[in-house]
Amino acid sequence: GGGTAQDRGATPVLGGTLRFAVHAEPSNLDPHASPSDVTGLLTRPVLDSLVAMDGAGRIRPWLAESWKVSADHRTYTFTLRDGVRFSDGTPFDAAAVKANLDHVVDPRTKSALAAGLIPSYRETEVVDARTARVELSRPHSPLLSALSTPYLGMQSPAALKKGPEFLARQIVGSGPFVMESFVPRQGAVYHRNPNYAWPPQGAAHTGAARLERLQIRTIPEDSVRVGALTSGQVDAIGGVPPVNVEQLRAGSGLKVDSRQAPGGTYNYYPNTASGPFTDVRVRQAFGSGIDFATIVEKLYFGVYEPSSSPVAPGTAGYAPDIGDLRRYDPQAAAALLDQAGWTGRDPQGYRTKDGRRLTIRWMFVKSIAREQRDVLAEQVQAAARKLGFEVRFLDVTLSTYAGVAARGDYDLADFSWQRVDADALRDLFHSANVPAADGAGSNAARYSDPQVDAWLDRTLRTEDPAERAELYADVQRKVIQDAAVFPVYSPAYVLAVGERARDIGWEQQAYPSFYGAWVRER
Amino acid sequence: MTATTRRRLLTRLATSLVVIWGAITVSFCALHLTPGDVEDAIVGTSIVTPQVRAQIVAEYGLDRPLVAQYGSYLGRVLRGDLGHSYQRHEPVVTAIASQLGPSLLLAVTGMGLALILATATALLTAGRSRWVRGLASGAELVGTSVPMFWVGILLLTVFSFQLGWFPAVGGDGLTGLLLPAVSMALPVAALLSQVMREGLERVLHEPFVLTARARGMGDTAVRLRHALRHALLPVVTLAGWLFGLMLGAMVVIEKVFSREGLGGLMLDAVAGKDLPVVMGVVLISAFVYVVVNVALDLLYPLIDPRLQEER
Amino acid sequence: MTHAIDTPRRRIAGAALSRPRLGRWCAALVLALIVLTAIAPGLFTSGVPHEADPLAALRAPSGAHPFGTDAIGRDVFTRVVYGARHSLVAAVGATVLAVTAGTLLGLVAGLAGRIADEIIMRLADITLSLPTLLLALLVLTITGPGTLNSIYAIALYTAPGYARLVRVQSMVIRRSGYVEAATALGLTRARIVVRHIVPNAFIPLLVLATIEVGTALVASSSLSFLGLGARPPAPEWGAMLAGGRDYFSVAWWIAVFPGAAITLTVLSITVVGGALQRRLEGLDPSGGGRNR
Amino acid sequence: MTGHDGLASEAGIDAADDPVAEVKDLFVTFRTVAAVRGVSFTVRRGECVAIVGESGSGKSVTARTLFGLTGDGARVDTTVLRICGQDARTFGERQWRAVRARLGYVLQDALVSLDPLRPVGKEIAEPLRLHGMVPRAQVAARTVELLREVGVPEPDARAAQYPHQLSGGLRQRALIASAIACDPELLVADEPTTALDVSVQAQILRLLDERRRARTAMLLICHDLAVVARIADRLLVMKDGRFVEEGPTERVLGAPSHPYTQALLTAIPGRRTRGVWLSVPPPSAGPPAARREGKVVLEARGLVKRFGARLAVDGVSFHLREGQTLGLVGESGSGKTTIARLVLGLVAPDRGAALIDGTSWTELRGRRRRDVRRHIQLVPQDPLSSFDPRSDVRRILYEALLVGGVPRARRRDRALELLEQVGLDTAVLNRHPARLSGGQRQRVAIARALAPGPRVLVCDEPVSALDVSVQAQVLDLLVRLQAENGLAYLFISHHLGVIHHMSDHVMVLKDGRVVESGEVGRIFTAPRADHTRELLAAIPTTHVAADAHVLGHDPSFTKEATS
Ligand SMILES: Nc1ncnc2c1ncn2[C@@H]1O[C@H](COP(=O)(O)OP(=O)(O)OP(=O)(O)O)[C@@H](O)[C@H]1O
Ligand SMILES: Nc1ncnc2c1ncn2[C@@H]1O[C@H](COP(=O)(O)OP(=O)(O)OP(=O)(O)O)[C@@H](O)[C@H]1O
Ligand SMILES: [Mg+2]
Ligand SMILES: [Mg+2]
Repeated sequence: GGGTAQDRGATPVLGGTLRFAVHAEPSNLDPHASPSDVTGLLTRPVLDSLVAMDGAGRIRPWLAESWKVSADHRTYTFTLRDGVRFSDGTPFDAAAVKANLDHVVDPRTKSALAAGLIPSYRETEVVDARTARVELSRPHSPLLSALSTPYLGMQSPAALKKGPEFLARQIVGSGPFVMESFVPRQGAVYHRNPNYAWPPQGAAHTGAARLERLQIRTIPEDSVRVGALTSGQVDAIGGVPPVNVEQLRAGSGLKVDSRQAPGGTYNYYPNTASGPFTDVRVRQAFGSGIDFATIVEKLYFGVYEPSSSPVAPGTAGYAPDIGDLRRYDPQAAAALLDQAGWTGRDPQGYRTKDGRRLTIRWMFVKSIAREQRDVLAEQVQAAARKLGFEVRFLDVTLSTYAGVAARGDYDLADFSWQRVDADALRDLFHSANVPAADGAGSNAARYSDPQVDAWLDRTLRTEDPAERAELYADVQRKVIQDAAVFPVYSPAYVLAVGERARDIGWEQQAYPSFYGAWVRER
Repeated sequence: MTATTRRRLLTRLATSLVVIWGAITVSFCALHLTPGDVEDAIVGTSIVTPQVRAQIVAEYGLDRPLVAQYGSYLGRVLRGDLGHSYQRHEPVVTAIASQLGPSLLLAVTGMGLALILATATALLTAGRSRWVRGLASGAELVGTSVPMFWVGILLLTVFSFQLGWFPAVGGDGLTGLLLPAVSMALPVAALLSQVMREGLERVLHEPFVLTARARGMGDTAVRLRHALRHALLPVVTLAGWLFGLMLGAMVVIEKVFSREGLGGLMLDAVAGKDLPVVMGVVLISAFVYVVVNVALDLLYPLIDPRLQEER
Repeated sequence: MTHAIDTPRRRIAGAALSRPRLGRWCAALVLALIVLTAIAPGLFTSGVPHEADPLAALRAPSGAHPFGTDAIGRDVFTRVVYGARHSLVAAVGATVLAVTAGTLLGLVAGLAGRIADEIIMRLADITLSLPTLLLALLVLTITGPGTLNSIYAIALYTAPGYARLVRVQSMVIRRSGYVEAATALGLTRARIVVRHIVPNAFIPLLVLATIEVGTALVASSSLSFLGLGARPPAPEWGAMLAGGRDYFSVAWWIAVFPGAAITLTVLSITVVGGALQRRLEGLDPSGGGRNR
Repeated sequence: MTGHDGLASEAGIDAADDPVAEVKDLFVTFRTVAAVRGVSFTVRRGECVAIVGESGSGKSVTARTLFGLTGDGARVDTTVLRICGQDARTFGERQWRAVRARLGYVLQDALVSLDPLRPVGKEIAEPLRLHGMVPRAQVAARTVELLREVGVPEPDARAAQYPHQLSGGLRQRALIASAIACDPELLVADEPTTALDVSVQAQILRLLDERRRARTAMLLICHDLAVVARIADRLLVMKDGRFVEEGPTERVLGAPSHPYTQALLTAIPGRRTRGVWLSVPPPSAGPPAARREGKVVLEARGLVKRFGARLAVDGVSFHLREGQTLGLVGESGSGKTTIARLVLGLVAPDRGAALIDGTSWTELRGRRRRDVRRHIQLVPQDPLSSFDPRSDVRRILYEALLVGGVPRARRRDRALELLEQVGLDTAVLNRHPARLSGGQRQRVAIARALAPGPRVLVCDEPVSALDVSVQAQVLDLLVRLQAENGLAYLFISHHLGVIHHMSDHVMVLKDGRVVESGEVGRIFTAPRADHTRELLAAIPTTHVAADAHVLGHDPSFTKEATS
């Protein structure tokens, strides 16, 4: 990824320690297994991937020098780079690729995220040391972009053998840094991998990382994290709470930089299969009757942008032109509700229809609400009230979520679905992904539309970026028109950097990259 | 140690075992009555394939009947194995061990601070003029009414964010420990000093104090040599309560100050329904509680000989 | 006898006796106001606690918004005022629940003989041997977060205390001189229980309960602070405080005023409780009741 | 005579000595209370001055003033206050401490005057250390020596023990030991014997007397004339903060000039006072009416009661007739109260039976049992604790009347009658027992006992908490009531004087067993059991001569001192 705008030209210094603070940490460090996307941040310094995705969303060689895709889109043959070694000395070869991918899909890994990226993976065939052939059960064009993420990063087979216990605390890869230790609730410590010479093609610099050491501390409490930066206890922090951005920008010698995460934005998904939201007019009313844009603007001080599409602008396949499909228009909304027959009003001022109150049951997990999504929710609740909706929060906890989701026993769900490209749309709106009895499935809107399904299926069978973009655009238009999703905002990773830290770059995943970073000793 | 003391101690230990066992059982039942399956908790909001789900169930033996799970848990506990965390991918013992240190440090520092503060205030204000005592008890009143987390936030903001006197995140040495310890100590100190002064003042009116002074003993000497010990008695009796308070405070304070420790561990575990960890913490705390009490039982007669025969 | 009734806050309240009369009156007044607020918040503010105005977010205290506004432009003053009900209901509810349960258990333990006594007291030991907050967390994992549930949680771990108190009380009183005197006089057992044992056991309990409402209040607000008590958008003080904490560096008022409200309430409850104690029990709470 | 002559002559010689303590026109005021109102006195070396007077008269305050420990909020002014020859009026804390080193103070509440958390040895050693009386090394030795001096058996063992492990008598001695540790020029003993029963009392007095012989000036404070009569050279009779009379002991006792002193003297019950009123002025002209003995109302048949290992009552039998008083005497723990509770049917005997009007408690159940209760009522030792802290006098009496079956309508009148009967103002009806004086409380208790119209009153130490004068009134009241309503009394006391004054028959208890019983005159003139003799020997009376003799060879004392 490219460096940030911070004082270009200043010549990088080698050595030194960078102290970085993050808002969250994974309970399990193994990106193949861990459910939390923050794992990517902590493991990227250690892990290289087969391919990389550049700023423009183009796939570039990395550990794989080149690759060929079979005509039926089901076989990918990778030619691997030579001379790559994991930090524990194990050479990187086709066997390693096989070991990694097999490890991802092995049920014993209990992969919560990575395996979802390669659903159709069948097996990897080791043609020779430098050639690995990946077989898919059905076409899956997003494979390459998936492979570019750290969740499918290449770990040392030796380490993989040591089992989940070990991997949960220690990751061994071929990356620019070597992980010294990871202590839960404290963070991770890395040191430079002196032999590193295989950055992704087009990286800002080659060779070993500039930092001698890298410290990533976990400081969950926003205020404390910010305080740590301002009081110089750390050199840079991630997950800067928007409320502090202004203050930090003003702060002497501090820089704030942010990057929108690709993939699905943070959206509300109405349950189109049951409850009041089965009526499209009610959905549209909800979408246009609430001024999401303003709410987001105010709440996030313009740091997170209100979004108009279920996928983020940064994502390959994002349709820029659908902005005006949903416009804030309370009158129209009211009219729609009247048409839909929600004409009555009860003493509390909520709309009713033959005696029943217009109540929306929201499957909201407060315990994991980040970025003040609970506050946001409160405000949407307040706005909806004006419109005549009663929004009730279901007391859903981490442990009850899956059940509720599977039963479809809700009217509204909310989450952000981060993937590297617009293929996120397939997870979100393909009828095949409607949550099943076992709770699997990310189509929380329970949206089922043959045309959309058709478009999405076709995306899997074409590598042509242009064509795929077109298909994705159609999908986005359709789901917005059907109000099968209420886009809220596109999460951005906000970075605040102090005096010492220089050239902290960006991953395509909108995480800071420390490969090029360096520190200026005072 | 007299026979009576020994007998009391034994019965005490016996009850303690019951208590601990009860603690385990209660929490075990409690957590298994929770709506939602454990595997759901382990999976959380992420989407996993049925195979993975099955794998989880099998690995943690969640398909076995509760009784069986309970039995094997008890068995392992007896062997000192508290099981394996669902969320944290490490043995509970390790998890707790890694968090115990910081928490203890915090608790001990806070406690020490509180005691020093309290003793000083009590000794200085006891039996003084109406004004002094009014002032002191007023301060104590406020001290005990202020919610601990609020104090924490205020201190943190003022002293480390605004003034930058203290680091925002602890961990590194005493400076990082001070603010949390203080916010923990203030309410406790307020209470203790109240209790101690009350004790002191009662003692200072006892005839034996008058006697001592009639012997020509100075005020300070009387306070230190006679009164203080009496004043400490009620403090000892409060120890059990203090212990509870400390653990409670720990959760809150550790959250406010983003400190690592048992509190955070507990919160995460409960939120994530990380059964083994929760039980581990329950067990540990119940155990410590018992130890504390037994220790007190032994301490009592040493401090107050009158209790050697009675009780 | 008093030692059995001792809770930390009671001791503090006890000190209230040494406080100037004026202070006690002020406290009573403040408490009365707060209670009134809880009953009829409308009297103190025309605002609506949930009404959000995104355009007026994070306004500093001013004429229009005496306590400023919060992240989504709700009037903090209004929310604090309406919060009184949430917070007090939780605290009082928990206490009442605990006292009722505790009294029943305590009476049984105290009067119904050895085995019942043993069982109940062991159970009390068990509950008390779990650190209070942990116990609350357990309950809240079973029931899920929420005001009502936090009430249960608090009640669960305060009840044993009351049970013990009532138990000791009833035992002490049963052996007391005046009960023996009443027996010697030839009063019926029923009358002795109703006229002598119950009132004497109950009054201290009542006083204690009043005082302990303060503790319950702190507890419940702590739970909401941890996100386990009242849920948003309920204007519960602890919850507001928790929400305001993230904005503290830019908008101190969001967190400061609810905190102040908690403190003030607990404080006045304690002082008033102390005064009550003197009124009803006559003897000083330190137990040094040597009336010559 | 000889013994007492000795005392007197010593006193005579010392009269020349310069005063150790000298007070003139001492006034002490606590905010509103004027505790001491202009007293003057001097105490000389080897002289024993005693202040007597009823409770609250200002004795202790006077004493504390000599130590500069009058108490917070006390205003002291006096024209002369000389301690050990120095003018103490201008003393600062430091000087006071210095002078206290030369004084010894035995506090009123002896039993709580030793720090319960420290071994008595430490307490006694404290003054030694403080004032560096003896080199550090010898402190321990000296401590033991002191304990021996005050007649504590196996002193070295005792030194290591804690106050609660010592009997009242031993504690009192330990206290005295610590008071005399730095052998003080003035020893002040405030009620040194009040808490103790007669035999121990005698030993303590003996001890003090020895100090006096050792030429220590002594200020003795007591509310019991009889006690001080034994060793005091001069008496100061105090009332409401003033000395109403002072002079050499035998003069004051022999020919009291002030009516109050006379009242005090006549108020002391004993042989002489049988059949006469104690209180001055007497409740009615003429002597108490004679009593007719009627049929047996209360009978005990071989009562046995054990508590755990201890036999509290062991085969006690007696019977009690209408209009008769049975005195029950015995030292503490001898089983008196237990017997009371047995005959009141409050505890069931292990063996034997208590019968009211010939029916045994054991046969009675439920409401019949309650009906019988009306006929036997209790006058407790400590009335206050026998009142529900929440009831006022009205409620107390109404409840009792309810038992007596008095209809609601008439209760008020009856209550007022009762109050009048026990000589209480009707205003008391709305008062709270806690706000009443000891005497008044005891009267309320009696009124309550009378309310159900009983035939038997069980009086368990009804007066031992009261001052002589108040005691006199209460005793007179009981006598009068008996004459009027022909009540029968089971009268419990450890004070033989009182027993002698009240009883027709006496039962002497020891360890739950009856050692002797019989007609009162016989018991007191010709005791058969040794225990009875010991008890009698220890009785303090105002007959100075007799006492000096008794004190000379006090069997119990010599026994323990030499052990
Ligand atoms: N510290 C004090 N503060 C206020 N009043 C006091 C204090 N000490 C004594 N008094 C009052 O002074 C009066 C005399 O008290 P004092 O103790 O001298 O009586 P006393 O003669 O010793 O009685 P007793 O025989 O019961 O000891 C009493 O009315 C008492 O209430
Ligand atoms: N309820 C009880 N439980 C155990 N022991 C008791 C009980 N009541 C009395 N005793 C014991 O029985 C013995 C007699 O007690 P009791 O009270 O009758 O003596 P007493 O003559 O009244 O003494 P005092 O003169 O001090 O009142 C004492 O040793 C006492 O310890
Ligand atoms: Mg006195
Ligand atoms: Mg008795």
